[in-house]
Amino acid sequence: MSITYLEAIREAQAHALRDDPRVFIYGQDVGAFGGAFKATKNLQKEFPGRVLDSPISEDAMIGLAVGTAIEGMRPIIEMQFADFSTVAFNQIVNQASTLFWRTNVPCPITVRLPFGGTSGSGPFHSQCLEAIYAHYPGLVVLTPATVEDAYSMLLSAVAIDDPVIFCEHKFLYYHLKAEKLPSEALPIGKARIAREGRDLTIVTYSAMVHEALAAADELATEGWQVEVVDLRSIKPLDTDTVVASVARTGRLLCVGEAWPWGGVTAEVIARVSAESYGLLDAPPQRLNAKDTPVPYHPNLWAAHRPTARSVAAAARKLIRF
Amino acid sequence: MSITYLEAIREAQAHALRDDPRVFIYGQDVGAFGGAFKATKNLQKEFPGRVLDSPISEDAMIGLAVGTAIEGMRPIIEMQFADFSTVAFNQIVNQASTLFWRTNVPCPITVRLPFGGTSGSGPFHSQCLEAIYAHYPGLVVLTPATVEDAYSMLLSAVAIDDPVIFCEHKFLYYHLKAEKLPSEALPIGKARIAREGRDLTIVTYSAMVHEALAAADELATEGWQVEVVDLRSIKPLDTDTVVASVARTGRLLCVGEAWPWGGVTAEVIARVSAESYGLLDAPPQRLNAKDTPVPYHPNLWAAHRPTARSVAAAARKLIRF
Amino acid sequence: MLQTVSGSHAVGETQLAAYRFMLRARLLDDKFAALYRAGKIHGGVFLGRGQEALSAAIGVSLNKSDVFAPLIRDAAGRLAFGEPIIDAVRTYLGSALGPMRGRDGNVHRGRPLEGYLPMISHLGAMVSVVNGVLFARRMKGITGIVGVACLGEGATSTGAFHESLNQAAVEKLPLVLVVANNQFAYSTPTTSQFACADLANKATGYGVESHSLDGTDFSDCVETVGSAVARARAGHGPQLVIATLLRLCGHGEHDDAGYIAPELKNSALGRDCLKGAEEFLLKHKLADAAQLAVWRSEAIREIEEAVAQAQREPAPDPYEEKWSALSSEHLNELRTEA
Amino acid sequence: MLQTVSGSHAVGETQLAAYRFMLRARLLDDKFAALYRAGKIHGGVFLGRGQEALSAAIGVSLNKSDVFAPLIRDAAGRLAFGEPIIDAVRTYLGSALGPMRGRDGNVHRGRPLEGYLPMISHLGAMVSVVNGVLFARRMKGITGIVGVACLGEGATSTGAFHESLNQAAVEKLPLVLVVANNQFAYSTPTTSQFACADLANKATGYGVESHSLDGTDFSDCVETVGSAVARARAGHGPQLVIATLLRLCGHGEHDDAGYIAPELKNSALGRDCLKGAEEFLLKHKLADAAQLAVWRSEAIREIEEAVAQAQREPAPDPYEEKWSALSSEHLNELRTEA
Ligand SMILES: Cc1ncc(C[n+]2csc(CCOP(=O)(O)OP(=O)(O)O)c2C)c(N)n1
Ligand SMILES: Cc1ncc(C[n+]2csc(CCOP(=O)(O)OP(=O)(O)O)c2C)c(N)n1
Ligand SMILES: [Mg+2]
Ligand SMILES: [Mg+2]
Repeated sequence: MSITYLEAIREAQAHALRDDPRVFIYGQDVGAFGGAFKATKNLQKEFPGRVLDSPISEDAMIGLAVGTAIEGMRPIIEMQFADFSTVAFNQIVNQASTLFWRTNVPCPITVRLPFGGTSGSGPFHSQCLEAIYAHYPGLVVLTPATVEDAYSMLLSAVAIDDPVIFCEHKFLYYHLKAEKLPSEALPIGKARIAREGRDLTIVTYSAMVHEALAAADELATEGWQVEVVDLRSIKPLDTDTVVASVARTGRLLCVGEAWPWGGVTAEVIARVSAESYGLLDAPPQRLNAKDTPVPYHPNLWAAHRPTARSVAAAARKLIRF
Repeated sequence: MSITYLEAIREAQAHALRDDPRVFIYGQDVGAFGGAFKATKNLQKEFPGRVLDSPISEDAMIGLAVGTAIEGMRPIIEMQFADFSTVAFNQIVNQASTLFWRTNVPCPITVRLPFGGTSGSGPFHSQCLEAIYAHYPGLVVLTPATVEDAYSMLLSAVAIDDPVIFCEHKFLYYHLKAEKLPSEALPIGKARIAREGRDLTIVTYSAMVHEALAAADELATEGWQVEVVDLRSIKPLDTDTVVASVARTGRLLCVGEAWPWGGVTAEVIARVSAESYGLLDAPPQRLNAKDTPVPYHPNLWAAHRPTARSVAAAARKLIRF
Repeated sequence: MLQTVSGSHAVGETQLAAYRFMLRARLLDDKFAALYRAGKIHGGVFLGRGQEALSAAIGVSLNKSDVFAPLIRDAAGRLAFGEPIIDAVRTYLGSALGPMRGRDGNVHRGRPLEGYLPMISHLGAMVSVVNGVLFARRMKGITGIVGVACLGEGATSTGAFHESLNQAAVEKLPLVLVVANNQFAYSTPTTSQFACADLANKATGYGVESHSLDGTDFSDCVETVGSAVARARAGHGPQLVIATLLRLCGHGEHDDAGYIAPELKNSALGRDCLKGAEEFLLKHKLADAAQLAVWRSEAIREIEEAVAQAQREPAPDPYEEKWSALSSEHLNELRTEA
Repeated sequence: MLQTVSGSHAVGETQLAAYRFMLRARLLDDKFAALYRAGKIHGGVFLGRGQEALSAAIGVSLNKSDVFAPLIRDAAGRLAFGEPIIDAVRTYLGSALGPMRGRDGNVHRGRPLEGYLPMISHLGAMVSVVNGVLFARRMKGITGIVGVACLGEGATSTGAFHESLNQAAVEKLPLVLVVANNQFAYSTPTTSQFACADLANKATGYGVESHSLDGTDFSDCVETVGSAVARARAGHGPQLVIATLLRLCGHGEHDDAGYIAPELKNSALGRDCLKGAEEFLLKHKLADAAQLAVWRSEAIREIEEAVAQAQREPAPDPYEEKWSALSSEHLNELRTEA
């Protein structure tokens, strides 16, 4: 058997629906159709009355989820694309994220955001919004990079008593495969050493983990051992694991697919600089997408986001600093 | 004569309306009433047909502004509070900010966001959203800290051919006064040395400039000379001025009123760490608001945001590092 | 908590209850206004003067097991739904013992687990939350309940109003959406807010039932709101209630409402529903003047006691405050900075 | 650019023009579908099959000085509004010479300065932009113009639809909002989208005029859209047009539309408007079969030429690309990283 990242997401939802009667799924076309990406395929049939189509009303979708959470339910909301969550922005950042703090009533909702660039998807079906949500207090923001994490972290997301922004990368949906689903997982909030090395630490997350790993392969042929840290969760962010890695390597490159101003790479560098300043043998660097919308044409797209090649180039430069 | 920060904003709008027939103002209660904060007081009378009340439809307000910009107008949109711009989020970040890049047609709209905390305003009338907007490509984000800048930067905002998020701090509205309006100003994108010093650089913006200056006063009595850099514009961000200051002082503290994850302070530290690593004699530090919504009660509010006192404490610690 | 009076009670009883909540709300609002002028309140004060009949009518038509999402002018409905006066006072004064613990204030209060939803400021945003509570209860097999969301006419211009009313209609939820058309949204008159002849015309466009009422007319409020709530409860889906009235105060206490023309204030719309309610009770011999006076002084005493108590209570202490927004404590990032 | 035919032309002429745009749109869509299957197109392909009569009717009722914000199923209207075939082809193929220069693709194309607005994906978001263009023109004293925004019935559930239609009504803008109710929003049937008996019922709730038409009926499309546009042009404010029809293809070419029941496809709703248009022309002797065949082969040749040309054209070059999103070049931050 072999299972894709997308299937893992479907399986995690099936698992959650099976195990917990409080779980339900609400989103556009998630019912009989099984979702735009088929992440809820057959779930409506398997769990009648618990997988429901919504109107094209992202604001009301999140509002409804919050109401059900107040009643003790654990809704999973599928945004058709992360980009459309901008329409639900107010309900996410002002209603869901503040509920517990204001009222002491938990708000266990999971918002699934199919996000990130794929070839030919263009400016409105490719966005990386993790930093936007992480800036707000009261939200947990998860960015699984592997099939195993897609599965186990989605199960964790549903179990968490707070609103979780679950960023599932569309680029990984079909191509990433695993032999089987995991029965154990790192806890939420723990980063993972995706590859060990001693010459440089690349800190990254989601699809960029695979670009970083490919870059590490390339650099290995040149004799460099690159350590790759997969953050897994960007809020909370596992500073300890990052700092420990930097302590070993002395060099830090942060890679993100999001836009360059602010975001995960800035946050990681700010933390490392503040906490482990003396450990660095070279200035910490970062590599992000370019500061424009995500282009449609594959040529432009490939140049807009970091790739194994540009990651390797940046890493090489930093190693030689 | 003495003029407040708020009056400067009114005057800048009057000036823009007077000088440029393409300028108009659209927003809730901006007409006969003169706006919730009176930032458009008497403007409707002075400029008939060019200062218009909108329905409570933030999304459509920005959409309309973009349409008028396509036709060559230069709208100023007043959000009643920055917090309500979350409802217009999609139109700001997906429509306005992408227009030029997609079509080569400029989108010269100015979105005025009365923002930031004031005592008793609570979680939904106090937010600092500058980092959210700065993360998106295609937007200019301005954060004037003085009466003079409120005036001249708003004039610049209207003149800029791109969408400008103009963050005007409500805390400064009434209390900050100047003798007269400036006839000259630093260009947009240039930071300002608000106070010179040699022992530590505090980089900050908007209302926090005044907390930093007060902290600098306090530290001066202890014999420390603190330099305060007022960013003025957070996108573009004047890295050069910051780096030059850090080169002089060797120590960097970034202060922001926004939430701690990501944001201006992380961006500044990431840039400084990458570009002027060798110049730092101590790890760069930052001070932000706490990672919760902005509290209502003054006791909580005063502890939530950085103040002269907490800035001074952080600066003291860093100087002694 | 005070007992709420359900629509099934005898008519006189409902009106009497509604009146007493109106009276208490008016006096409570007056007290908040006085505290505001005395500089004792942090931030704004928002009153429901002139809207008490409508608001109380909502409260008395609900049961404890119903859902209520009031807005800024609903002191009367809140009391009628069961909110103790002390909750309101504590929230306005920021007491650490209030339901919002000083974290949020003034009209931003509620107790979600009791079906009493605390508003966020963003207009229209609470309606879909009410939908969610109703939706969850239906999933759990709970029937016979109703959820009321209150809005001003200005809030009908929000996308949130539209999405949530449509959502309720599609799901056929027992939502009663009450729109208080008080002629102004802050300073903005209805002509700058919408162009339909009557807001009730919106109902067919959503496939929901509508009810119109005169918000200055006490018994119309009680009856029409009562029957809208009863229709929703009986399974007829969302009900849109449009009340016509005038706000008899500023948008907040900082606002002198100079934009409201005197003619409008002096028109039928400007009638004080509280006076109307008193006339109703007297006319129908449900109470006499002496009784009204007793109720009034009782209410004043209650309010003064609550204020005195809340003023003695501790303000929130930033050192005691758990500075975290997550319920999952292990996921909070509490690294200290600088 | 092709000349658009205004509503004032003789009836037969308008229908003839509309038909030819429909035909060209259908054939262009077919070509895009073929290119998609051949793997020559990046990303999705979205067709207007079955909706050409409605879309062409819009295009032919507009003048060059009008405003048009089409959506994903409006190839016909775009052509009729004056879009050269090569613009469509270049955008789908990502040519550097197309109006979007490979930055955006497929249906996301337009030329704002020509009143032809390029859609963003977020449904409903274009309507208020049309309002803005109309608003600005009114400020400049330009009259007699109209702006059309197209939506599917699914998009009526968005807050943006509501805010913008209300905004147009308040400002009494010459907006024609055309809703193509093709029974599905992706896979979602109308029963999960709205609960009103008829979308046209929404009009009174906004205070706008409404028009209903059978989107499978060629002449109904031309006439009803024409008169809605004429009403707006004459100053009667926003017009809501509700067209009933069926999408005769998948949501995109990746979708087999298995969720559309065969009975529905075989019902009157499933009639092909292009066939209907041909029957109309033949019946009214506006053209004969030979003429139709000529037009078809002419259109095919034009399309093939455009495709061949665009395929020869340079793809966008990332090294030539100015990686900046601001028009104010001096404000761009182009610091190189790492
Ligand atoms: C989305 C949003 N935009 C703007 C505001 C600012 N605001 C608060 S109350 C108000 C007027 C509301 O008018 P209406 O809905 O008629 O209620 P009323 O105050 O008349 O009871 C406005 C504009 C807000 N709270 N939410
Ligand atoms: C705000 C928003 N939410 C979701 C989507 C994803 N989406 C694209 S098309 C579509 C269905 C649209 O249906 P309808 O409006 O009926 O138009 P049709 O495709 O039938 O022509 C959806 C849900 C979107 N584009 N925008
Ligand atoms: Mg009102
Ligand atoms: Mg449709």
